[in-house]
Amino acid sequence: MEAGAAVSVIKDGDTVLVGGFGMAGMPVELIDALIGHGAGDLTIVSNNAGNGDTGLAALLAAGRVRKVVCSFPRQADSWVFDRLYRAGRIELEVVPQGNLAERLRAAGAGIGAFFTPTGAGTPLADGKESRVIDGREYILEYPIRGDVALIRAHVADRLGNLVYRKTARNFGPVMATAAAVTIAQVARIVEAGELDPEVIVTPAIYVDRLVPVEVPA
Amino acid sequence: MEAGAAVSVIKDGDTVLVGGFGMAGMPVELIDALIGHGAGDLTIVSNNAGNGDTGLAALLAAGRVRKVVCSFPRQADSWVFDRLYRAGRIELEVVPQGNLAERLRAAGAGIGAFFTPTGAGTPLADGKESRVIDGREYILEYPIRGDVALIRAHVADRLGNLVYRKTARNFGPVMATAAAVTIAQVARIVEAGELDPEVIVTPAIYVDRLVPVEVPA
Amino acid sequence: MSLSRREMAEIVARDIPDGSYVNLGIGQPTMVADHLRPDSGVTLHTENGMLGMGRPATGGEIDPDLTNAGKQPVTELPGASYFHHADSFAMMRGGHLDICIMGAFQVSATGDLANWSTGAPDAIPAVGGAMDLAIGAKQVFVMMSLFAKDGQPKLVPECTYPLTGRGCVSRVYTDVATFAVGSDGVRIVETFGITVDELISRIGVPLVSSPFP
Amino acid sequence: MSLSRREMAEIVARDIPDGSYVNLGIGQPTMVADHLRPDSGVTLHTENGMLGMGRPATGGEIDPDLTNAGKQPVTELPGASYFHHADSFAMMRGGHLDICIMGAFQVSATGDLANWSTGAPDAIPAVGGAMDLAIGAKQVFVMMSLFAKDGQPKLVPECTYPLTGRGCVSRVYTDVATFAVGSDGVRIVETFGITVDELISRIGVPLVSSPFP
Repeated sequence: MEAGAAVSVIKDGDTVLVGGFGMAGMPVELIDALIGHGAGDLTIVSNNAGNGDTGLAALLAAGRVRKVVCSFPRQADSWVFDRLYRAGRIELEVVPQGNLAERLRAAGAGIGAFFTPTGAGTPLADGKESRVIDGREYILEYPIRGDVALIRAHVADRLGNLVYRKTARNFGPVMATAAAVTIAQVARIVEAGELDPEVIVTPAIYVDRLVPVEVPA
Repeated sequence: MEAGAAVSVIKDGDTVLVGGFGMAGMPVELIDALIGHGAGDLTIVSNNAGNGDTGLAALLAAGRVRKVVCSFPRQADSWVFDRLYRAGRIELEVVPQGNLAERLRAAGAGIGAFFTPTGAGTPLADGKESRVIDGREYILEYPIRGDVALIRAHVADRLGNLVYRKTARNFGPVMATAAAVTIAQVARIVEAGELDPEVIVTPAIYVDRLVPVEVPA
Repeated sequence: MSLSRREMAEIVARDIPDGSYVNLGIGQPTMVADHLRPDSGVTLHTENGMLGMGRPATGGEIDPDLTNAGKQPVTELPGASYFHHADSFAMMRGGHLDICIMGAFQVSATGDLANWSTGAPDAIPAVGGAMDLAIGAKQVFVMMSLFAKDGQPKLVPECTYPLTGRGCVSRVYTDVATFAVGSDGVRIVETFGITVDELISRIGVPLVSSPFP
Repeated sequence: MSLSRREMAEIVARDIPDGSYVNLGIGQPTMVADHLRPDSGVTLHTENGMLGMGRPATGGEIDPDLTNAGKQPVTELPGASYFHHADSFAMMRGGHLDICIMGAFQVSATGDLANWSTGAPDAIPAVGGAMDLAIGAKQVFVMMSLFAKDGQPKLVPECTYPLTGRGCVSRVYTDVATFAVGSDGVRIVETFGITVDELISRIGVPLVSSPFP
C-alpha cells in the first residue's frame, strides 16, 4: 500500500502512536505522508517530540498537533517543539520512558491499570493514586491507547508478521498492540512462510497496513 | 552443569516455578533431579499439577509439595494430585491461565499489582479487590515470585541466552524473569555469538544455571 | 431435524468472516476447523503460544513441542508465529482476536457464561484458560446442546453454575437453534427441527423471534 | 588532588564486580565503559533495547539502527540480544540489573536522587528514562562533582530540586570523595585531595568516616 493511502485512515482529533527512539525506528515516510494527508488536532505519543525540521518536527511545525505525550521532548535540536511549547500552542504530558512503554503495553494487553514504582515520590506522581505494596511505594498508571500506530519495522511477510533491526525495534512492537489500526513501513515484504515463525517479533494480528519503503543502500 | 548440582540451590519451603504446558516445555530432568535432591514443603507454580506418575506427579507423590498454584490441575491422568487433594494433603490455588502468566510477568517486570478483567464476577474473584475502569470491571492481581524457576529451552549460548522450540516456549520466558534463580535445561549449548541477537527470546540476564540434556533423536 | 455435532460445526464455520483471527476452545469447538475453507484466510490462535495453527498432526508430523491447547499434536501453517504465554494471553485479553468459540454448561439471557465448574462440592476446581477466553475476544460464540441430558435448558434466565465470565457471549449455537445475545435480549437467528413456539415453551428465557439485524 | 572525570570513571569501573549487568546513563557515566577490562564479563544494558552493547561505532561500523540511549552509534558484542522497549524497561523495573550509573544535580543523605529537572519555571520538563533507571537496579551509583559551580554541595540533607527517585542511591562518586549511602547514613569511602574534616565542614550532611563495612 502507498503511504498516503495508508495514513488516510487518520482523522482530526486522533491519537497517533509514533515509533522510534531518535531516528532509529522512526517511520519518517509515514509521518511525511501524514503531513501531506492533512489531519490535525492530533495527540502524538512518541518517545521524543521531534528533531530538527523533518519528521515529527515538521508535523508539529505544520500546526497539526494539539498535544504531545512523550518522555523526552527537550533535545539539542527540538527547536520546533520548544517554540510551540513556550508559545503555549502545544500541550505536553511527560511520562517516564518505562511507564510510557508499559502503559502502551497495558493498552494492548487489556490491563485496566497497573502499579509501578517508577515516579513514586516525584513531581510526576502528583495527583496520581499511590499505594504501598510490600513496603514499597507504587503509583497507579493507566493504558495509553492509540487510534493509529505508525511504526517502522525491517521485513514483513504479506500477512503482516514483522521483524525489526537491532535497536530500531524499540517502541514498535508495543505500539503495534496498542492502536486500533497499525501501519508499518518496512524495507521489504516477503511471502508468508519466508519468515521463521520462531523469530517473528510482531505477529500479523497486530498489523493492519504495510507500506514498503525502499532503504537507501 | 549437572542437573543435581543445579537444583541443589532449592531449599525446603521454596516456591518453585515449573515451565511447560503438558509435556511441551516440561523440564523433566530438572524435576527428576529435584526429587533426588530431596527438598520439601515446596510451593509449585505451574500450569498443570502433574500427569501420570512421572515428572511433577512423581514430585507430588514423594510428598515434597505443600501447595500447587496452577490453572488446570484436573486432567484425565492427574491421579496423583487428585488423590492428595481429596485426602487434604495438598493445598491448591487455581488461577486463570492468563492471570497466572501475567502475575509471573509482573513479578519479573517490577509491577506491584495490576487490574485484569479475567475472572471478574466469577467465584475466583471472591475476596479480591475489584474496580470499574471505563465501564468495565477488573480485579486486582499481585505478582507471583519464585525462589527458583525450572524451565526447558531449546538452545542456549554459554552466557545463558535462550531460544525455544515452537509451543514448548509457553511459560519459560516469563518464569525465567520471575525467579531469583533460573535453571534452564537445554538440548544444546553453543558459544556466545552463535545465536542471532535478533532471535534470542530469553536474554542471559535471566538465566543463572544451564543444564544440557541430550534429546533422544 | 436437530443438528449433529458435525452440522453445528459447519454452521459456526459459515458464520466466521473471512480473514478472522479465531480461538477454538477444547472439545467440540475444535471441530469447526474442519469446515473452514482453505482460502478463507481465517487464522487460528492457540493460547499456548501460536498463531497460524494448522490441522492435527499425524504420523511422522507429530512433534511433542507443537501442540494445541488440548495438548494434542498439531501442524504449523505458512505465516505462523510463536510467542510466550504472557504475550499469548495479552493478545486475548487485549481484545485482538475476532472470535473465541467455547463449549458451555449454561449461558444466561444477558450473555453470562458458565463452563468451567458445575459447582459440585467434591469437584477439583480447574479453570485453565476458560476465563481468559471468555473475556478475550471481540465476540464469544458458544457451542452446546440446548438441553442437558435431564431435559433442562442450558440457555437460562440466570446461570446457576459458577460463572466463567459476565455478559461475554454474543452467539449461542445449539443443536436446535442459533441465538444472538444482545443488550436488548436473546433473539432466535435460526431453528433446526423445532418451532419457535416450542422453543419458547421449553426455555424460561424471553426470546425474540425477529431476525437479528 | 581531586579527580579528573577520567579518573572518576576509572574508580567507578574498579568497583563494578566481574560479571555484572550494568546500565550506564547518558553523559559522564558512559566514560566508565572505557575502563572496564575486556575479560571482566561485565554486560552493558542500554534501555533502548539491548544487552551486550559494545564500544562506540566509528566509520563504516556506524549503523543508524544501532544506537545507545544517548542516540549515539554503538557496536554489538558476541552474545548480545535485542528486545523491545516494554521488555527493556521490565528488565530494569524488575531489578535484574546489578548497577545503574547516573549523573545527578543533587543526592540526599537518605539516597534521594534529583537529576532530571532544576525546577526552573521556564524549563521544558523532560525525564526520559531517568526515573526508571533510578528505581531499576539493585544498586544505583551516582557520578557527579561534589560541588556546584557556585560552591554549593550537591550532597545535601534534603534535595531542593525535583526528585527523580526516593532512597535509591547507594554510592556517590565525586571528584573529591566517594560516599556510601546506607540506612544508617552517609559514610565516606575514600577521599581525594581533601581531608575528612574539610569535607565535613563543607557539607551539611552528617558524615561517618569509618570504612564502609
